[in-house]
Amino acid sequence: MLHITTLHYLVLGAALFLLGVIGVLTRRNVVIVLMSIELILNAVNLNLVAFSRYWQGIHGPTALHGQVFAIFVITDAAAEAAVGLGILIAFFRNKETVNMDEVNLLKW
Amino acid sequence: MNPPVATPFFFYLLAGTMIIGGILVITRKNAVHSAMALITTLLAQAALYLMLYAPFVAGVQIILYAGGIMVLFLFVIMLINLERNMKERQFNRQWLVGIATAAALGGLFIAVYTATTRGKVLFPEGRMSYVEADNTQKIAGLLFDRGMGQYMFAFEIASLLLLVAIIGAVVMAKKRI
Amino acid sequence: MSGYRSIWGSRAGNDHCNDPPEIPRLADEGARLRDDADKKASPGGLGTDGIRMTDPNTLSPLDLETPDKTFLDANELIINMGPQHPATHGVLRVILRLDGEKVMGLECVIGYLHRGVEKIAENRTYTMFNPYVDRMDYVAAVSNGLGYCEAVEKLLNVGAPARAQYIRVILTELNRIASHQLWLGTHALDIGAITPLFYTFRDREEILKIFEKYCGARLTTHAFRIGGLQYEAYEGFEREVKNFLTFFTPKIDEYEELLTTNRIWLERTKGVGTISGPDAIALGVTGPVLRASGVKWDIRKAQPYANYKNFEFEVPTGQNGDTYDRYLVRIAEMRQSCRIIEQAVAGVPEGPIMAKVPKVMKPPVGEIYHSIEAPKGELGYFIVSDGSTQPYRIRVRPPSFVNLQALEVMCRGQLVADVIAVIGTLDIVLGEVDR
Amino acid sequence: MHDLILYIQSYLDSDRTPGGAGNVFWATVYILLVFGGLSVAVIAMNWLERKILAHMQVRLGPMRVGPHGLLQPIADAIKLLLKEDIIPAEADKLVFWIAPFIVVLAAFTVFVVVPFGPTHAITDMNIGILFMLGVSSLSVLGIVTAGWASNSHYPLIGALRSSAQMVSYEVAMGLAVLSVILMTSLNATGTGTLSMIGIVQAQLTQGEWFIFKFFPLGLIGFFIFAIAMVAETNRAPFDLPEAESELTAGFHTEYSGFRWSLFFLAEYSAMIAVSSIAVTLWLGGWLRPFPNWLSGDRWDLVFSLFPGITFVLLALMCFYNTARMPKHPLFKIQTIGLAGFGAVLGLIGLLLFWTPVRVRVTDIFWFAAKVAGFMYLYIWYRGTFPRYRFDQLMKVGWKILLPMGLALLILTAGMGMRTELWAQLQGVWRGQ
Repeated sequence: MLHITTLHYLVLGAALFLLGVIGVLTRRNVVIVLMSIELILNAVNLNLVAFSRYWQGIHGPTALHGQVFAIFVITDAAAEAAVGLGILIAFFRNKETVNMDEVNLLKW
Repeated sequence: MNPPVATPFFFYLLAGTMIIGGILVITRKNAVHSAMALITTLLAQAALYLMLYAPFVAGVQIILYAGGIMVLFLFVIMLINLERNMKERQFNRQWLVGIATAAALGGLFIAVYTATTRGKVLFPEGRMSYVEADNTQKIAGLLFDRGMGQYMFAFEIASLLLLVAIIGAVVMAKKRI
Repeated sequence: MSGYRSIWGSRAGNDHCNDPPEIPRLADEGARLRDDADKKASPGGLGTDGIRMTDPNTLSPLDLETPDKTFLDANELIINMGPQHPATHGVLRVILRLDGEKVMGLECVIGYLHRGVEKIAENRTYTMFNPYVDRMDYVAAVSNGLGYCEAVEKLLNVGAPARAQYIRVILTELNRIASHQLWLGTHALDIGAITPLFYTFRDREEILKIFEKYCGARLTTHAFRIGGLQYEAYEGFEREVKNFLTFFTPKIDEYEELLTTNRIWLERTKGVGTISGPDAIALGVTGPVLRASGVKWDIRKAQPYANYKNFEFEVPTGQNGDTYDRYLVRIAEMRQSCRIIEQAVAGVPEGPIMAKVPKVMKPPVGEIYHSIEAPKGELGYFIVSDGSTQPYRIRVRPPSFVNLQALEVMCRGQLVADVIAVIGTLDIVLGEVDR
Repeated sequence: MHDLILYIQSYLDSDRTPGGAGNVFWATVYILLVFGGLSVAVIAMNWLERKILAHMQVRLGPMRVGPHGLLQPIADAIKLLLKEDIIPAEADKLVFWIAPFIVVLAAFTVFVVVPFGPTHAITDMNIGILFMLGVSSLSVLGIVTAGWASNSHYPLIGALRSSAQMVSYEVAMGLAVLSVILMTSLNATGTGTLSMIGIVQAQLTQGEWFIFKFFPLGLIGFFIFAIAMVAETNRAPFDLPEAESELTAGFHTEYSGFRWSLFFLAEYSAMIAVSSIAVTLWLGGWLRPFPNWLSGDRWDLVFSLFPGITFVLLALMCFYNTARMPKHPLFKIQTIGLAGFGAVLGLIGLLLFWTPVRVRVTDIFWFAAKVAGFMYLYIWYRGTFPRYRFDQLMKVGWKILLPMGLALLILTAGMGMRTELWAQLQGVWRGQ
């Protein structure tokens, strides 16, 4: 039976990261772009937690730094989503669109 | 501690779910469908955290991401009507460049991987056992224990960040300030 | 004086609080005569001008809502409440203009239960029309009958005998209690308290039993006849009414126990749907709604009819004109009704129950406006007689119909949930609104 | 084969949950038992709610289907299953289809960590209470998507109301829960626990239910949770999302038949779920009354007789009502049915007196009895209270419960650390 190693998780994380990057770079809809950013953050988180397991295997069960990092990243994601969606609503109210490439004014 | 059951099977199941979910997120026209796909991805990832002996992170992932952030997303999607948006072009003009960039990034990953793994095993499995029974307590220890709470300061900064985010969100979303 | 103008129906309400008018304004204007009448026959007759007709076709929310308008940018959402809606008490349709949950404006669309009662009257004799009035405010059929019978009696210039008057008062006040009970139950149900409904229905049943024993019908009673009563009070009528009073008085406390000091009830009703006294008068609002705004206007006191001047009772009023005050006023009215019934039962005289009225009624040419204090407000009948056996025109001033126009004033700026509370507190009966 | 039997038997002597012992067979059995028990509980709750509410409202409630309407929930279930499943033409079909399943899944998954006894839980997670709160918060997703997918105004408003309400009350709920977590750390090691079983055991070792801990504080926490959980489950007086008189039926206005019944099932199992959280956190979970004061084998025996006695009393009630049934031949089947039902209950009661069963069931009984108390409260609220308005609801959540929760958290922490704080203060004093 194939053993699941840290590397498996890293590959999965990389794949998700790439998907997120594609989403951010190609989509016009801001909401979906924000979701793609969440995808990227999650890919990073997956890596961090996988590293945390790897680190635990070497340094013992208290070496949970990766998990702590992941929690910080989640906090950050919450803040980012709140502010990002706030900006989105403000933008939508003024321009009546949620398309990324129509955000071309510094002031309105 | 009993050994985990059928780990590869669950890993590939969850990984497949996540990848498919991720693809759906970036390809769906309807933002609500994207959000649903993202929720699926996030929940699958929470399950992967459980497999990685990180139950607390999994719990936080469920309660914060799936129960909090995604509800916020759905809320906003419902507030802004996307009917018109769905009839429009979904991808921007530089989509080809975007995909090329992402492909380049992927190529970079592969290159790094092949360059570093030549002749050695990356991330060998450690000898220590993984304990999840007091995972929460250990994380709490790292965050705010007197002896080894090395992330105390970062924790406080994070709370400050959240405060700023609250104010920012309110300021941004308020109709008339 | 307030800026509101009564747009539906008459401006008779404007006369309240001044000296009791000799002739109500409705009659003064000549009122609307028959709609098939020759224009020359009614010079200055009211057309449809001054009455805002709502064409339901032009007000479809689907038309108003342009497809790419959104919730946020338009800041407005148009919601169609009714005609099939659990809280509109029948087939009332309210088109709400909302900002979030805040009501920016509303429009009532009525007429779904229109049966042309007034037109039917023109093809019926005075006696034949009597049962029809029960079908207007079917919750307070007895009051409707009383108003109609008294109006025709006034036209014929006959008076009901004393015994008939007493029994009429007893039945009408019982009916007032029944109507208020039904209001209380449904109003509480709208606000989310489901239990009072069953309590009030349990107690209303006792009243309906008395009605049933008296005239055979429970709801559309047709209890009175022009000139008196058809039926003598049955054996033990007085005892049963007394029994009802001893049974019912503690029940009012029971209702109050459930609601009056309930925190949620207070929060839901205090300061909700407020209307000031002058506004209420300007809109022609009558009945408990008017009295809750601090205007002491009760036709039983102001222009006593039947034999109400023989009884001692108070006219309960409120101060704030909000939903809670209207609730208190109606509860107090139930107690006052009990008081009136108590006095009436004690003093029912012996004697005939029917005055001498001709078999074929041919009232003299003329017109009459007679109004009574129905449970919901001033119920007026304007009858034009051309000397034949059938009325030339009957116009009803239904309290619900006129009170309903206060809905927008009371709801503007409130929340959707308050609209429900206000519709409930107005105590409308769609049978009466649409006639 | 023999190995299999040994494998199955091996768990019976274990003092851990099947999940903890890693026994797949028993875990499956427990999952089925919990799922089945929950469904039965929802069915019973349906009948009981209608009956109790009816008796509060001077009426009889269901009386036609079966004796005293006992078969009414089954009849309803059959009716709902046979009903046409309507999906509105303009609805988003996929999401409309998925939404009820999300709600049901969220409501049922929670029961994975509910401890019905020291070993009677599917599994005991290290993050038990976090898992419960997290998964139960997922039902918001189902409600929001249900309202959105219906493509209709009332469901949308209902869904927005519902999600705003649930998200707001989760905050107060979480703070109340945190105060209990702090209380669990009052032991020699000074570390608390999130595990549901651990929380109950902390109450056992500390010798009191957390509702009485630091006297008013535990009670206040319980009070906050008890209010928030009613709001969380969208029940009266916080049933705004389904306010019948305002929004017809809220987010499930467009649903019918089987899908509607899934929402119904989810609502009731969510009620049971949050009640079990409250029971576990404040009312000592499976602990019988006075486990420390009235300890000893004799008292254990006395208290373990309660389940049997309860069922026998229920059976006697059935027999009494059988005797009161009308004697008309039309009622013959109903009378026999009621007597049969009573006999079944009586047999269950007698079975519960049998020692091996008695010992295993008594914990579950006390847990269920406490949850049943909460269920009665739910019905009682529904019979008594009018409905809050949306802004008032938000006011209660954010302006009353949230500050109370924060103050409670600080006070609980202070009370837990009072000796250390006092020592520090004295140190500061002496330092001067």
